[in-house]
Amino acid sequence: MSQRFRLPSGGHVDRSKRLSFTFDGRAYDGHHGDTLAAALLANGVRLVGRSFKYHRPRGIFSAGAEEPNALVELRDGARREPNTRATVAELFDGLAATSQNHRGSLAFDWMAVNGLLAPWLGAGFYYKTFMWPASFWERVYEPMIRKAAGLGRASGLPDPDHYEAAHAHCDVLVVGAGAAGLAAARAAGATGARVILAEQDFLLGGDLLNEPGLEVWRQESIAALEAMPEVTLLPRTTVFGFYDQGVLGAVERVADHLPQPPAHTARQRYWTIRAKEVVLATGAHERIIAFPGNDRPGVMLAGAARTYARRYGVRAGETAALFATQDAAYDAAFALAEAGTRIAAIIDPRGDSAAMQRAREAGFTVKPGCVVTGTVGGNALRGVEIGAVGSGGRGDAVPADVLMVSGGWNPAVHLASMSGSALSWDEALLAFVPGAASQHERSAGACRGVNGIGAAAADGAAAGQAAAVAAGFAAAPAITLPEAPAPDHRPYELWEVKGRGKAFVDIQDDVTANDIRLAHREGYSHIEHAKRYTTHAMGTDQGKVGGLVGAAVLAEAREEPVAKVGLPRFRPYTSPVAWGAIAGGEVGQHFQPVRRTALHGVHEALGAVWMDAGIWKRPAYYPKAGDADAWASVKREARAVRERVGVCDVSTLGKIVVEGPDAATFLDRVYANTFSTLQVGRARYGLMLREDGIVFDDGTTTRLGHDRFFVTTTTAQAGPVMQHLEFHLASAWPDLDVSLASVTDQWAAMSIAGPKAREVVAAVVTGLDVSNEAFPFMAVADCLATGVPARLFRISFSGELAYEIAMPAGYAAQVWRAVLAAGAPHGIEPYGVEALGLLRIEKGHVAGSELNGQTTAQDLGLGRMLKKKGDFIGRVLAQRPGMTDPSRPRLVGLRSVDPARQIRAGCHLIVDGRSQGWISSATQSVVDPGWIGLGLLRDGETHIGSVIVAANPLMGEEVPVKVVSPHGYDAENLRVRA
Amino acid sequence: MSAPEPVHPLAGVARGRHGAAGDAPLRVSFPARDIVQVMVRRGQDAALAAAMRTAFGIDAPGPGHTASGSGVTAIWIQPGQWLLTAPRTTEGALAVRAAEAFSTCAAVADQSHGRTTIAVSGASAREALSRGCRIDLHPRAFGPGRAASTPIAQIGCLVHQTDAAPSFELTVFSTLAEPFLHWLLEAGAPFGVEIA
Amino acid sequence: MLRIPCPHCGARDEVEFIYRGDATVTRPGPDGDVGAFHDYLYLRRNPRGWQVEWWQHNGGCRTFLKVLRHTVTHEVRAVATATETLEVPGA
Amino acid sequence: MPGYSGFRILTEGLRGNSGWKPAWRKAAPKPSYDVIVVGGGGHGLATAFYLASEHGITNVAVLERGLIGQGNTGRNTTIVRSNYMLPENNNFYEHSLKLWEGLEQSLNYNVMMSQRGVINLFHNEAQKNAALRRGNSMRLNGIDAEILDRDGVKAMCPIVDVDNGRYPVMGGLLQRRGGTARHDAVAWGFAHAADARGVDIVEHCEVTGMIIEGGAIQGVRTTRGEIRAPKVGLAVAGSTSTLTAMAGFDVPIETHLLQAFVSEGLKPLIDCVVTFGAGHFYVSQSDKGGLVFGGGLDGYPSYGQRGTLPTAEHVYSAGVSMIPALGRLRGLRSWAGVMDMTPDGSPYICKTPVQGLYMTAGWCYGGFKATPGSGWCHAWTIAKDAPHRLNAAHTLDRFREGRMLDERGNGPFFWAQ
Ligand SMILES: Cc1cc2nc3c(=O)[nH]c(=O)nc-3n(C[C@H](O)[C@H](O)[C@H](O)COP(=O)(O)OP(=O)(O)OC[C@H]3O[C@@H](n4cnc5c(N)ncnc54)[C@H](O)[C@@H]3O)c2cc1C
Ligand SMILES: NC(=O)c1ccc[n+]([C@@H]2O[C@H](COP(=O)([O-])OP(=O)(O)OC[C@H]3O[C@@H](n4cnc5c(N)ncnc54)[C@H](O)[C@@H]3O)[C@@H](O)[C@H]2O)c1
Ligand SMILES: Cc1cc2nc3c(=O)[nH]c(=O)nc-3n(C[C@H](O)[C@H](O)[C@H](O)COP(=O)(O)O)c2cc1C
Ligand SMILES: [Zn+2]
Repeated sequence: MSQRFRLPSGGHVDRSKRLSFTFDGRAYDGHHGDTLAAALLANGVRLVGRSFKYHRPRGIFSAGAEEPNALVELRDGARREPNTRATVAELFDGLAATSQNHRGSLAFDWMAVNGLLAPWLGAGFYYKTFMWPASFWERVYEPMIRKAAGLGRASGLPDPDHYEAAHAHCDVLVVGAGAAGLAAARAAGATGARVILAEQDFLLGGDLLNEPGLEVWRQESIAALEAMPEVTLLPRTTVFGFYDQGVLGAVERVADHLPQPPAHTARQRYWTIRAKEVVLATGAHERIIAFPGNDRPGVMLAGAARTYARRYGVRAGETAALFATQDAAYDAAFALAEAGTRIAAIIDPRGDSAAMQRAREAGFTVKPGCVVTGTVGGNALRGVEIGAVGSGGRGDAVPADVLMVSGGWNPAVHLASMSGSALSWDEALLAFVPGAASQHERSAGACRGVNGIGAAAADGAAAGQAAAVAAGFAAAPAITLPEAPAPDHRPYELWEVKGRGKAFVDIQDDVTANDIRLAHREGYSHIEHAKRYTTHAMGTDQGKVGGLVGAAVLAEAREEPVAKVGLPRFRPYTSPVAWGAIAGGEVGQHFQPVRRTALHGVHEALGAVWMDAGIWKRPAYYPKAGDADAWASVKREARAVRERVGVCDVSTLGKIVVEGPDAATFLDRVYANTFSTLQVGRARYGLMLREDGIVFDDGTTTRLGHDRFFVTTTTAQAGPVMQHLEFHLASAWPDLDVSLASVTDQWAAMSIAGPKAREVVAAVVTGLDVSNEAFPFMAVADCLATGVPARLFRISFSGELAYEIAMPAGYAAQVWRAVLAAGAPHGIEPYGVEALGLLRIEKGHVAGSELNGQTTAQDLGLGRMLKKKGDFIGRVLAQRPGMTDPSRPRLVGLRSVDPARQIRAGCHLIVDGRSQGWISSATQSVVDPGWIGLGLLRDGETHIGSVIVAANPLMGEEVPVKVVSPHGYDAENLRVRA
Repeated sequence: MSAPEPVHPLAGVARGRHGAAGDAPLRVSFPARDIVQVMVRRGQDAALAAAMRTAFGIDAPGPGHTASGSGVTAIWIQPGQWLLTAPRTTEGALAVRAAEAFSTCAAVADQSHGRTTIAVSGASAREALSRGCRIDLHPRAFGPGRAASTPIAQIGCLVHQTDAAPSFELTVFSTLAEPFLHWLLEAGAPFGVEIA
Repeated sequence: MLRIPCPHCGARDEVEFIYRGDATVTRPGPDGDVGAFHDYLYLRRNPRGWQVEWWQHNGGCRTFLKVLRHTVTHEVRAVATATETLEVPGA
Repeated sequence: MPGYSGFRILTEGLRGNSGWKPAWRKAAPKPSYDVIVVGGGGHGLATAFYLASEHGITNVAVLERGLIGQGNTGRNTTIVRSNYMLPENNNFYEHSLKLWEGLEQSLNYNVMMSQRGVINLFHNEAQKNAALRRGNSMRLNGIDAEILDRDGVKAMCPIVDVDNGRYPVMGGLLQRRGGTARHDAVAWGFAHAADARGVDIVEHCEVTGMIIEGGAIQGVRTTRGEIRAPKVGLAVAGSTSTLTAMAGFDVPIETHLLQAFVSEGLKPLIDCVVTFGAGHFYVSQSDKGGLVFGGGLDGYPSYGQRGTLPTAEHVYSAGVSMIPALGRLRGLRSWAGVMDMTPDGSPYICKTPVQGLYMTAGWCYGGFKATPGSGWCHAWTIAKDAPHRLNAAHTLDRFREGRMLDERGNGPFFWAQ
């Protein structure tokens, strides 16, 4: 189809570049520089969508980000993007768009019957009905409502594109690159300040793009800015929010104007901008007037029609009428007339004005003292009904296929409001303007009610310079400013033309003036209540074109001034923001970094099955050919430890060097047991409480020297323990001379456990006598392992004779290989976290699932560790009655009576039909085959020996278990001391 | 017995070109470093400063700064704490030197294996870093001889600018070096990355 | 977004810091009883207005700082090191 | 006032909807009442409703400093469930859920309670064990709960990526009776029903002081004058500390901010409520079509009702990690509320050190679901001057006694869970 409505010349489109696109499957052409909306209009496409509730036909309403109607599904497949505003979507070759929210076709949407039911579907109707019968709500009404909800369809497929974050700092951020913004950026840039100019449009210029006479100044300004090394221009970048301390968020649409992002290019870039000073130059949004039929395709904002003519070289229709309340809108009529559209009538409630006279001189029919009382047509506008102001009745119809409406201009105060500024009412403009700034910010140009390009530019230049000066720069010579007369923007106060038929205040969500009045009648009279009751201003445009009109209708109903009624609170986002952009690169596999021990590659080569431990990856187990299942692997590994020897990577444990003259004193205060008595070269198990007396962490601590300790923490608590220590040093005991160094990454460590551990260690380690006499349980010493400086610990978690060797991480692989080689004759096996868990449960050692932030030392049978003398964290509050209550659940061992029946962590322990505890850890035993576990059970000791039930109703399991001592395996610790 | 060479945490990374083609790629390398953390004892600031001057010829740098002397660079990391870094020699050598120099005035912890340094250089370095680095690296705010710790892509990173090219040395926890490098490759992909 | 001026590192984004409670409560000494520890650990003024708070610059220099911050406007008016004192305006 | 019904909708529709009356009267405060409830959020209004409907106490005022329902009630992610682990909480929330189930009828107002199911995903063995412990606790207390494996999650919410993320999904704990309700309607519905029983709902009336004599409450000072009552109940959420300070005591509460977000309207996409287990993110779809979602706290005390970017970044990236199809959808609006966080994450419904002063507070980020239950128990406690069995453990004194109700084991305020 030809571009029937395209002008032969003019505007900012490149007619030499033809782009083809489809809308609802039909092929059309447009040009480089078009938005989808401009190209659709150029092809005479008027009907582009359906409204939310009544499914009324809708056309293109605006030429910018404020668009409430022309929402389409852009692209297809996994790249489908619902609710895309055709008015900002840049045309590219091959673009495919689909209309949304209709059943049947766009032209014949049978959901439009909702419109007939409108008397019963008014604001909030659902709150007052659908209650009977009660069960119908869930089964009938609610599914019905939910099915009807929403606008566009999500693809449901993973987004194939990627996004990136960017961080910026500047002296002056200028938002908006209209006359005011360009001038502000130039004036600020001239001082040498670092300036960022962000503009949501793909062209800089704002309203200048509609002023061919000022094109020279626009280009000169852009060239000047491009020549300034400290100025960054960010077109296609929407500043979406103004946050605390001068931080603003923005999204740059890097590749949305391309069929798909080129290789290595993000689709969008999410900017966090920290600005010393901000100049808001965001312009103004033209507003609607509520009159019956004000939503019919063909009705559009006057400024939009002007923009289509001047910027895109597109006539919005053959015959136009203008309905305006101020002079500034008249330029639309002139622009369309220049473009060859017939001006059927200018309808203006005012008596006379300068613009009216010019219009008459130009030969237009002007209807002063008149308003539009209705529109004629079906899916497209055919005529406009005109009546005298206040006459109420239906007037004469004038044929027109486009009705340009302008109820005045609302300064785009969104960002100013978000920054914390109160808004103030401008009685001349009948609109809210920014009040006193609350952050380092100023508004300039149309967004603070300074209208006319010349005036806006001058205002912007002043603001830009003031901002730079406030940021510490010396003022620079003035920049040249464009000269242009300012049309009068002060409107006649007309918010609504009352009459028969729906007059919309929110055309996306189908909120009518009557809905607002109904809300008021029912007591939802505050603007925030009315908003929520009617959904006014809650659509994707957030009330940009009709928000104030709804407020004015409410004001009239309340018999109060609009200024008093106010607007609903402004919030991020000024325009909807792609989810992926804010998510950035930290998604999917990269949601959080993967932390790897130095032995990661070694485990991988061994075929480890991984498990997550916080952000660490740890080997769960190492499957081998012949293992029937995972349990077989785990048991094989555990059996190797019990019977021979195994090696396990324990590098993830937190390691902290505590050093200084007060190190021992400090450890005595942060641990529940004593460390000052520990000998150099010895390790001790330690228990750390929180201040509330609950167990926080455990681990072994070694005294390396009189003033030097090596503390280990559990993997999960490494970070929190470090912070806990730092906090108490800073806040409670600043007098202690202690330094803390995290050496978690410096040292890799492996545990070598099993009856043959000594042989293996002896073969790997030099410079140390590892006999039981010379190197007993809990001994620690430096040594060489495969020639590498290392440290050997005689400690055991498994309950077997065991050592830990720690070595600088870069040597871990070679030591590991040496250990495997030395262990080969003994049948050594690497074992993973699962086998580690099995071994410690058999042995009755507590771990994370018992140290779960709810248990006390007594609960875990560790009450004896609490020292009797001296202050330590948790000492006092551990004595509260609820903490020492003898009936608290206590640690017990559990054994499935039928060895074949599985018990699981998370089962409850049932005594006399009531839950008296739960299973915290469960596994299969290798020393005495069958399912075993640890649990916390009320009056645990008294139940030892009895059989109770482990209940797992979620999985339909009830398993008899015998309560046993948690320390069944080698209770005398003979093996670890062997 | 002389110790064999340790395995570098990024040993497995493919060298050569990553990301887009282009003539101003980000140049990335993994210099082997000895790194030692020095923590002053209470009231020993003057003694430490003197020891640093005597042993290393360095005037202990203040917050945000680094200073070099005789092949060793001191980077301020916390009040009373510095990292000493030097090209790698033999295992533990720098730590031993430091322990001797500061025996009475500071605690010393060898971090040569615990920290991994990634050097980044090139005209696009600042822009690439801004894809995750939240601090201002503009010449007016940062520069050669400056250093700052800041999280990048959820990973703690010590950013140290070494020259005006600009070149940076990024020091991260060794166990997180690999995901950090992944981030850097993504950030640099639009410019191209050349790993030496 | 909060930007907290660390006395050592300069102004940094809030992500580099961890909030760690009201800095005006102090841990009772060795003689503190359950009541004293209860009040220290649990009771909070929780003012709507200025508050002196602990923040750790854990992503930067790791020090614990006292920060005078307004809980409605989020303005940060003063930052001090752990051993310095900060007064709440009008308190 | 005639009630709401389909018939009335029909007849009013024919009459141009001109006969509707305010859903509640704009009452002016009287000099005294039997009970004053401070705070016109869901909890305060529910307290008043149950005082009237359960205890026959109708000479009641609800004093609200602004508009009813504009506090947390009007800004939450509307998730309703009773999937708790500790029996004290379990029983209370289940009672609340049962009240939800009949709320439309009790209030003659459709709060659009939608029992579409709530799934809490888990991603590793430890989380699974915790889910089992919790779910079994529910089942043993007679509350519905199901454990889903990966396929079960996929079947219930196919759009969740169970396989490919950094933390693949292992399964989920499902409560089918959980779901969502329309937040504003909850406030309006309770107001409507309380008003119909004679309660005065007084908006734009801020309590600025407490009148206490001899350790007993006598009334409150407000921006609209002194109002007397022998019993005063506080239901002011994040403002609790401010009110208790007026009464002369501090409470274990820190006020923190929590953000929420809504996407553009979409055709039905997510049919239940899903919570990510590997990061802070939860989402459901509103009846209007927007995806309503949120995450964790911003991490510092605030009364500001506005959040910050880094938290949003986490929420969005957790969202895309759980549901990669979200990437191309758009966030429409973000906001925040101020919550009364407690040291153990559990609430207070209790008497206070001042005779005749009661409170329901400390709801953290989970009090919307508690709205009817909290009002019911608070009303009971006020009417009888003693707690009901269901809220007997939810006292201010539990920390003195060391009887914390810490579901997650994070410890005091950490920070702030
Ligand atoms: C973002 C967000 C998401 C949440 N998501 C969920 C969720 O999914 N599920 C869930 O169960 N819970 C959720 N919650 C928590 C839930 O919203 C609250 O716990 C609950 O709504 C609190 O209700 P309320 O009536 O106690 O408080 P509010 O609704 O806040 O009411 C308190 C009222 O007290 C008034 N007030 C305060 N001071 C005074 C005074 N001096 N005089 C008079 N009036 C005063 C306030 O103006 C306010 O209206 C969420 C909260 C937030 C902020
Ligand atoms: N008759 C009209 O159509 C009309 C309407 C309003 C203003 N004006 C005229 O415009 C001139 C005023 O110039 P001005 O510079 O103040 O306004 P402007 O409208 O020319 O420029 C504002 C610019 O800010 C951009 N912007 C808005 N919000 C943004 C955001 N959040 N992020 C990024 N960019 C954003 C817009 O895309 C636009 O380019 C005057 O001539 C005034 O009379 C004309
Ligand atoms: C469940 C829920 C759904 C919401 N849906 C929308 C929506 O579709 N459109 C919208 O503009 N705002 C929506 N909001 C947000 C409100 O507009 C508003 O931001 C929120 O109630 C907080 O109030 P405030 O922004 O006035 O402080 C929703 C809020 C909630 C709690
Ligand atoms: Zn710092």
